[in-house]
Amino acid sequence: MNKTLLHVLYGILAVVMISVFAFKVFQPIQVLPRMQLAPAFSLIDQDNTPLTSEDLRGDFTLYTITYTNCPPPCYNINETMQEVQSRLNEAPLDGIEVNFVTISIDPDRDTPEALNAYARSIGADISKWRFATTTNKSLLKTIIGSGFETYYEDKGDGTFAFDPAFILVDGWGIVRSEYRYATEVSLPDRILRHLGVLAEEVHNSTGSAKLAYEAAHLFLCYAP
Amino acid sequence: MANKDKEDEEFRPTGTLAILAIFVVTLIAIWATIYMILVGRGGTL
Amino acid sequence: MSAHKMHVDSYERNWMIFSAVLLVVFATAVSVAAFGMGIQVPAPEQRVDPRTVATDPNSPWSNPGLREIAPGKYDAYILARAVPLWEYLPKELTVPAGSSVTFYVTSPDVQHGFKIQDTNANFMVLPGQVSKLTVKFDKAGTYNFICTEFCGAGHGIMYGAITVTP
Amino acid sequence: MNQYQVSAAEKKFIGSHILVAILALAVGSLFGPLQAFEHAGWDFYTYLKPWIKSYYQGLTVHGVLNALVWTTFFIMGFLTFNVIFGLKRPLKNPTLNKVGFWMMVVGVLAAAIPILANQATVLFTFYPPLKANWAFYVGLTLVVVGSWVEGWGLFMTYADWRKENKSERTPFVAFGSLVTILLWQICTLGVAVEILTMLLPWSLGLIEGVDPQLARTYFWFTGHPLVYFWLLPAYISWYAMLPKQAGNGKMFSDSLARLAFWIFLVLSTPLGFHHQYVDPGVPPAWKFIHSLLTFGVFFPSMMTAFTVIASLEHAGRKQGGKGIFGWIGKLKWSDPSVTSQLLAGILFFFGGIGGLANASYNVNLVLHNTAFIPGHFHLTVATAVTLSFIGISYWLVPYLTGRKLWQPAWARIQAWVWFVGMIIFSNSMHVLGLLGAPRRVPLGLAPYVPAEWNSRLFQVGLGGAILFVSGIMYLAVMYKTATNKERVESEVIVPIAEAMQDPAKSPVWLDRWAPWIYGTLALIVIVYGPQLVEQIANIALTSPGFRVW
Repeated sequence: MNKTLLHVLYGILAVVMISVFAFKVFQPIQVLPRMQLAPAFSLIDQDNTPLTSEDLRGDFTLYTITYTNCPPPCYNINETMQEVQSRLNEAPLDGIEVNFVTISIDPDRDTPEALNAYARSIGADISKWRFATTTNKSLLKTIIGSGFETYYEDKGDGTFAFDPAFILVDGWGIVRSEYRYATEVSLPDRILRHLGVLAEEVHNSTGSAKLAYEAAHLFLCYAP
Repeated sequence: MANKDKEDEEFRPTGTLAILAIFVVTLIAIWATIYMILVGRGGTL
Repeated sequence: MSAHKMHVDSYERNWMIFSAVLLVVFATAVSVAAFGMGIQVPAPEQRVDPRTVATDPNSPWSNPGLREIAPGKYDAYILARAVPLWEYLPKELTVPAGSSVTFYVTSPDVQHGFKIQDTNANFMVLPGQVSKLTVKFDKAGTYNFICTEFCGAGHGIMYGAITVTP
Repeated sequence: MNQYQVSAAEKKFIGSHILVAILALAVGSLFGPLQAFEHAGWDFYTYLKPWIKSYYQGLTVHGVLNALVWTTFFIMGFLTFNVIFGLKRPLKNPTLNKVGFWMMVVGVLAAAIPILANQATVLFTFYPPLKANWAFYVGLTLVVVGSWVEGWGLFMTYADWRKENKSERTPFVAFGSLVTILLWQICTLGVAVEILTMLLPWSLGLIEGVDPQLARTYFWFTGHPLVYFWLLPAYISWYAMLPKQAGNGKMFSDSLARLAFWIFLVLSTPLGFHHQYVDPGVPPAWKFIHSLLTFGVFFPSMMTAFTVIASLEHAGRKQGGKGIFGWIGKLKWSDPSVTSQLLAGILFFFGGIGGLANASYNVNLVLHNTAFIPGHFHLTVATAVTLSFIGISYWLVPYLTGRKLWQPAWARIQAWVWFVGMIIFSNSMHVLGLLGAPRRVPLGLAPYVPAEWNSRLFQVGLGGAILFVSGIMYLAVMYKTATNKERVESEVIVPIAEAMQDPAKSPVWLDRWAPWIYGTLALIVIVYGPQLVEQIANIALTSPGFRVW
């Protein structure tokens, strides 16, 4: 082969490799991993209206679990939900809606009426933040345990043991982030940053940029 | 340096291949045994 | 300097080709087990602060143990520690046969190991990191889990057991 | 026969490396059998309490002295000899090399004090947050930096040679030695960074904590190439010396041997994650890439197997060996140096098989940190390497001292005893590992040991006892040789096998350094860079130190 051509080919190869490497190291595009499919469900909310996983398609949804008799501060779950809601303008969402869903693990006591009263008592904006559950307890266990891989257990004395988890699901119904334990970064900050990353992917990954986003997935360029 | 003996030219390492064949058989047997233990114990995901 | 071609004996060339093929076969077998049968090595799960992981009430390791998250599906949060004594918390777990148990193990002090005998669960436990693997226990019996990394004077006595009931 | 005359001062300098190495082996090997005996239920540590506080302290002494000190000193001595003798010229700057040597000696002493005072019972992997006395880390740093300095002295010597011999091929023994030293200079950066940026400031109280995951990543950057730093000097001897000793054989393929060394240089560093397959903080994708590269570095070992055996077959046939295996018996088994190295090579076959199993990504789940691992590396570093070095010392020490090898028959039997002891020891360790026995555990006392392991544990003790006898025999032979009144009649002839094809006809690219060095660095950057950047960017110095021994 012609020597010049060979050098040109080596050059091109080097440029490609260096760009791939730089892409991985400097991570100009960051994404959230596609962890698994969120469960399909049908629950009843605080207004006694059905809430299904289909209703939430197309929007981002932040899920958490609790029960209204959980003695405050109850892992600061509500505070975190409220802080994220009040600071939503910090995330570049550009028109994408974010839903907040708190699933009660105590359907015996947390009737729609009880959930409604609870929502009011903590000053929740129920147009965005829904409180829901189902009286079918085995279905509830399957949705939360198998679907969201989150633990809860009725202790039988009116209290529940549970994992104070937050789960972020995208518009396609895919779990994109889970927040389970105390992390070093303040939780609302991290959730808001992730919402922004997710929104950017939705807005920008069109046409050839989609390939770049797929590359970010392939090279595990995950936002911390 | 190296003076090319005719003997060297004709030298065919047949014994080497025989030893290596025994080695390869042992290698496959031992490796496959451990691999089968792994597979027998099932997934971790 | 004049250019010389590399001289390779034909026997040796064949041996090299054979070696390469053999290694490709092994790599393929490994890939099939990893990506086809789901026999995978641990992936980064979560970072924690080893100074607070055992005491922070928001941390599952402040109250380690077995949790049924769905029928037949368990999470086992286990704390491996060398201080004050070399032990796993909890030391004993019981699950029914057929259960799938996901282990989440971390350490508040030094490095430990975690190997469940007769299963593929075998991993390092590092302070600041959470190690996660899943095991499906089909056969009843007692499965010891033992510490496989040197963690101080009591390393040799550090173990626990999973009882799988029929 | 006239051979290049190494000056008396240089012989003495090389000899002092060998002396420190053998002293380390002597002390370290005392403890090896104690671990093995403990497994068999004969716990001598209870009687050693006044001096050695625990099994683990003994294990630390054994690991540090045998795996790190014995090997590093022997290798630096042997490679220095190879460069001087191969290039036929004295060291360019002997003072520099002496400085390096004394740094290493001071380093060993600095590390030895806290180890013997039970202030550094952290085993030879010294994983934080186990926190040793700062002198231990200073000592390790000095050993590493000292070996760098010695390496620079050898590179300078080579640079001068190259200036005067522009178009010549580097003689093989010098070539292999220089590649080995280059590999060492590159790979030890990992452990140097680990100690200087984390462990030393932490042990001095300057920083509060360390990041254990990042520390492991740094450590294994060095940890696996370390294996090749041990092995390659043995390979040099097997390729270029053993065929000559075994029956005047020739090196079957000079150019493939050189190629193998280059592949070792390029591939031996960027695969360290294969020691971290079950670490929680490294993504499986990187582990998988490193596993493929590990398969890649197995390839030059397969090439080595062919070339070395073919060279030996050549020797055996020259001695009149007929048939497929007839040549084996015709090799010079009467020479203890040959016997040691042949037996080392035979056991290395099994070491290689175990190594490939360890390296096979998820297959490691069956073996990780089980007794299989020490079983494996007692075949590699403690036999392929150590028994080869023992064999080399059987001609090198008479060559350096001018004293006759004392009782060659003893030396020969010593090699066989080692061979037998190691078969028993390592076979039982491998089997125990497959049964699930963990490593680094006083299994004689462990509460979870089932009865079915007992027969194997006994074999571990038996193998250890036999190895102990062999070790004593080796030390006796060395001591009696070094003090032997009987001198060699004429200078010992250094066994250098010529190549079947004239090395001058091998391709030029096999004697160019730059492309291989660039390739090595590029590959390291590609397969280590992203993870290092990520782990360093997310560093969490949250682990305080613990002294739990």
